[in-house]
Amino acid sequence: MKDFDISLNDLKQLTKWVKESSDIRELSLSYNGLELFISRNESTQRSVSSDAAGTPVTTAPAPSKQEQPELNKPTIAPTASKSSPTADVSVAENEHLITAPMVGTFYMSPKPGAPAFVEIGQQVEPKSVVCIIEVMKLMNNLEAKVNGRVKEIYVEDQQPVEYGQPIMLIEKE
Amino acid sequence: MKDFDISLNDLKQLTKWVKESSDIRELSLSYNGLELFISRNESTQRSVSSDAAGTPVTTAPAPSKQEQPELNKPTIAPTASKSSPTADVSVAENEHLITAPMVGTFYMSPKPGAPAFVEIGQQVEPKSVVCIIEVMKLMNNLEAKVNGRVKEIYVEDQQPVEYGQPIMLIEKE
Amino acid sequence: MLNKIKSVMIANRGEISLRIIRACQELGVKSVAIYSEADKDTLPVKLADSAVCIGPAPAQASYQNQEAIISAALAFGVDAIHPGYGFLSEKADFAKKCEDNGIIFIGPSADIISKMGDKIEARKIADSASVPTIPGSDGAVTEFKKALEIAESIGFPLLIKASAGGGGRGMRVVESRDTLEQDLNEIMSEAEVAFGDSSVYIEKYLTDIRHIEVQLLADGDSCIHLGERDCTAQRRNQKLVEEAPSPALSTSQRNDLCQSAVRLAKKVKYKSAGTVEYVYDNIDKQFYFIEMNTRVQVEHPVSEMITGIDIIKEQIKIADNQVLNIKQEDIVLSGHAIECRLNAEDPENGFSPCPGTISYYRPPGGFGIRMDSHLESGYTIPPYYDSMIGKLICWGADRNEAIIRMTRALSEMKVEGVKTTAKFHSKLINSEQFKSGNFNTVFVASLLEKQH
Amino acid sequence: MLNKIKSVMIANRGEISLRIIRACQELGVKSVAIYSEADKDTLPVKLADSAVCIGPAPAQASYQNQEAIISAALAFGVDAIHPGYGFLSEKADFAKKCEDNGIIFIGPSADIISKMGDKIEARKIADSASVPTIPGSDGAVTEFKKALEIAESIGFPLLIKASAGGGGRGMRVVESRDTLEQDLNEIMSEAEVAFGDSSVYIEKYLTDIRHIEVQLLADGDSCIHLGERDCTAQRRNQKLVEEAPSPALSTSQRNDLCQSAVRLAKKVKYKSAGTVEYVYDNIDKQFYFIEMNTRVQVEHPVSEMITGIDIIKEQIKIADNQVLNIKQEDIVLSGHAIECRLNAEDPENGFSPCPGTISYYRPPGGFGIRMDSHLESGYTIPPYYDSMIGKLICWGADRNEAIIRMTRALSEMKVEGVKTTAKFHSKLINSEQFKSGNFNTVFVASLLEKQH
Repeated sequence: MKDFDISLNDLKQLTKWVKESSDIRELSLSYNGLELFISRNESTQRSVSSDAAGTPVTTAPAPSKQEQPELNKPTIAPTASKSSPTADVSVAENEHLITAPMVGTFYMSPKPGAPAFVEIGQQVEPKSVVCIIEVMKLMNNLEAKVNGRVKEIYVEDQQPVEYGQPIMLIEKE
Repeated sequence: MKDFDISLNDLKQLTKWVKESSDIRELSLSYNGLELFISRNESTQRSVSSDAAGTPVTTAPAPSKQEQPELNKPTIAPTASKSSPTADVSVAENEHLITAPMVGTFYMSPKPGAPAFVEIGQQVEPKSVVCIIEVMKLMNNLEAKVNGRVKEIYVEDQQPVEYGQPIMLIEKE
Repeated sequence: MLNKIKSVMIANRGEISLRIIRACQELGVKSVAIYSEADKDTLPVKLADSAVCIGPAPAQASYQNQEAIISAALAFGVDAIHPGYGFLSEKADFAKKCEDNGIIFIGPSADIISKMGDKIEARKIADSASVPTIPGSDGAVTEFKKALEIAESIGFPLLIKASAGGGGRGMRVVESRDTLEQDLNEIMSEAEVAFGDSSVYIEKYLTDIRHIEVQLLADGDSCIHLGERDCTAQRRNQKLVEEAPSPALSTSQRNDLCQSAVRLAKKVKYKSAGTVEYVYDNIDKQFYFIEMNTRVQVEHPVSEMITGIDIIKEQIKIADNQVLNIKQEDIVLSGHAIECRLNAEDPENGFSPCPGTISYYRPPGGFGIRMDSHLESGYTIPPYYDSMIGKLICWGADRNEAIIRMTRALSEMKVEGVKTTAKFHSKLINSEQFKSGNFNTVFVASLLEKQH
Repeated sequence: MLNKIKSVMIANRGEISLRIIRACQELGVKSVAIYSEADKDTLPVKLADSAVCIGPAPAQASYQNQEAIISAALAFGVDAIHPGYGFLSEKADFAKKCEDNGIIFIGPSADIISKMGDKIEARKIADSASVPTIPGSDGAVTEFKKALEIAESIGFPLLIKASAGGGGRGMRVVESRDTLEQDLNEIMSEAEVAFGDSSVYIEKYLTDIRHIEVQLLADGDSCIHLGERDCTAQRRNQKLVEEAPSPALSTSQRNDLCQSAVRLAKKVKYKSAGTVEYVYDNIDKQFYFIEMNTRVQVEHPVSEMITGIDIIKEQIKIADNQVLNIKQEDIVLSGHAIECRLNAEDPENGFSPCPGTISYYRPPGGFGIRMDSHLESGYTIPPYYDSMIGKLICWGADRNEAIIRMTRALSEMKVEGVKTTAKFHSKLINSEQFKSGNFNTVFVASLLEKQH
């Protein structure tokens, strides 16, 4: 059997081509232990790659109720399609992603002004509380669930979070 | 089994061909451990393949004006998409296809009851008149244009023909 | 245009979410869609000004999860929640939670929702507002003599139900006076034996009825009606086709019906869009109150098409505490509108739901056509929610034109990849009986039987 | 529903072909689309009951090829031809050919088309029907003294045109009486020298005008109007936005205008749908007849939306020799409608046409929205015809709601793959001047200038 050499770059080119060819819906390629499968949504194919999607809601801080702030002037023009909350986070084998188990408000510390539960680089144990999600005035502690070290914190203090939104990445140890 | 050398470039050409061939929906290729599958969006290819389309208008004889016949009961349901007039005829290298140069009514003989200009199997010369297309009471002779033999006649006498509709196939000699 | 409401969270999905988003955009209000994980790639999420994922696919964990929705509203700082229909739209406790958390619930107060949600309470209010209710005993009757008296005054056929009965037990239809005494005697005795309680309810038994409802807009003070809708074409109590005006009512009946609905709403100082539902007896040509829906209904576009009033926009303005600026005399009923509820169901197979991916979707178009749908080519109908894929509403200068236009639109529409009820609807509205306008709630069932 | 017409060939393409197919289907009439080789995969071809290819892509060889179309109609045995707008719709010789071949031409007779197509003849008919025309000389004036007299009676500014001139030559605007004698003297002398003919036309020169037109339906005997449309928002004489009613007219002006149009149509025993066009002088608040269009117009849906009358269906019924069964008193103008003509053009680049493939198309939807378009995802706009990709028509309870709804719909609509004028339309209808309702035919040009 003749080998042919597929490099990562070749694959990239292929996927780039698929991305540009608006009418390709699925492509699968299997060769010598390499398997590639690409499937696109018909309706959403216009905005496929996560980086091409609009600003995810997750990163748009909404004003809190108390401040009664001037909301973005209500625009008649709707926003671009939203990416899924988890769209822009990739998790490696040895990492653990903490996502919001419910929609609510994220707090980094037990009360305003107090030091944060955790900071980047900090060691955590399964039972370590890493943050609070407030759901209807109820404070829910989130635990690290694993032994490891805080690698990333995706949300800023006191920001609203969606269900399933990535909150923290823990590097397992 | 004979090896053949598939390069990425070959794959690209294949996929490019798929992209350009508007009627290909899915392609799968399996060769020597290489497997390729491409599937395309349905919405952009719907009305392409000729055999999938509805009965072409070309073969649906319409009643002539004079008879004032009962037309098909006007249906609220629209007909299926129409195929192009030339969709269902394939022409080989040594063949010449005579198509209707204008929309009108097809006549096989110079006047009602007279023998047909040509029949299947008949020898023709470039100047041989093979039929008449009536356009607003004007009789237009169609000539064979080539030396050969009548292989197929696609339209029945006194039937309406569309522009470009296949009328006769001449096997060149 | 609005005073207090600058942002609205739409606590629903599918076509009604889209409908409300459009209304918000036309009011210059920020729309915030919520969605479950199963709905993240849907049109409402794309078209809303922003969108929030509130939970996993199952409705209990997302669209019916009051805590998640209130929390989302608080966290993302919206002024109001529109519940749409279904899900939380008639949950008084949810309206209460909104109120308690300083969020405007776009609908009536929790108090009115629960009052009108209680059938016995609602019937009492109707009676007090002189809204006809199905003739019957005012509650349970314990004495035989009294029961006989009431039964004789109601007329036949009538229905006797043991107060303590239920689920069909202790229930009897009395066809004529001949057997009344004996029937009543027997059922009361049986009830005494079976439940230790001989008391009964007595009610006129209606056998040939239509379902007619009145659309209202009320601001707590004044109240107007937008005419009635006829929802008689049902299958197993599911509305299939709705139309306005009703082909059964005369002008004076229409007026009486609509006025009675307005009286009811005024009685409770109703404040929002709402619908009063009636049965209409084809035999005695009378209408009887059955219940009030304190939400916007699936079939509201039918009234919009014949009045030109945008019910959702008016509902939001009322929730914004604005005074209704439409007077009853401004409302002109014009032409005829029909709505077909299109489901991804297989009519050949007992209307079993057909979730799946819609490979190609082409909405119908042209004059008088409105397709309220969240479909797109490539959309996958999730198996978690109901099977409605959209509502096709057609307006015509008269009922006949509306039927013809609907037929044309149903055949123009293309939904590929799943089975739908489109062809069945076409048959239904083109049946002789539907076209005659003369039918009752059993009509669809008999139409289906005829086919088999 | 029709007597003589059982099948209609639609001698057009694009959205108007689709519009007519839909009307035929609703009338229970067989629709036969024609198409050029460039249009074979288009929606009208798919939705018509049948379709006939009549020639290659260029319009002269297909949609303007009278011989091919008549031949197709005869060969395929249709009863009538609907010409739509453009192409052959106002060609008297084509209407004549139809008549001669026993095919019903859906439009007025060849005689009326040619009469109304002759501007001088049409003006004479207008004068005889007491329809105001732009004040001026009744034809050419040869004597200086007479010319001076007429000029003084018309008022200023006025326009003097050498009878034998043309293309801007021998034309002068006279601003005031001060220079009148000298100007007139000069232009007559110049004309004598240049053309050997000193005679001139004299006309009031209108500088601040609107374009307003009246939609008519006439059966040769009675005639009704469906109110006016205001088409003042134009760019280089191309209508961009049309609306009804006109924001410029009072009720009594509207009545005068519409009555005058009816008088004109009755004068010629007009029989079909038709439109009488006027200029409206913003300064003296008067309207003046300019021409009559003897076909259905692009912007007819605007009148359909405020009257509920299906103009195409009525037009076909008239061609079927039916008596108009709508009376003037049945027509109620309700709400406000706006139409935006959407083109595949680049507004950033001098509105140059952008043919190409539409990779994704999503029509806007919801209450009050009508999108008349032949687009589909994957449709390729051929370079042979005009660049219109559809008409978006929005109805609102008032003009303000119609503007807001149009804005919402324009942003909801998605046409990917080619540039369109959608955003430009949004800017246009949301400009202060458009919103005020107070503008003239130069308004769009100045709006465009402001942007640069």
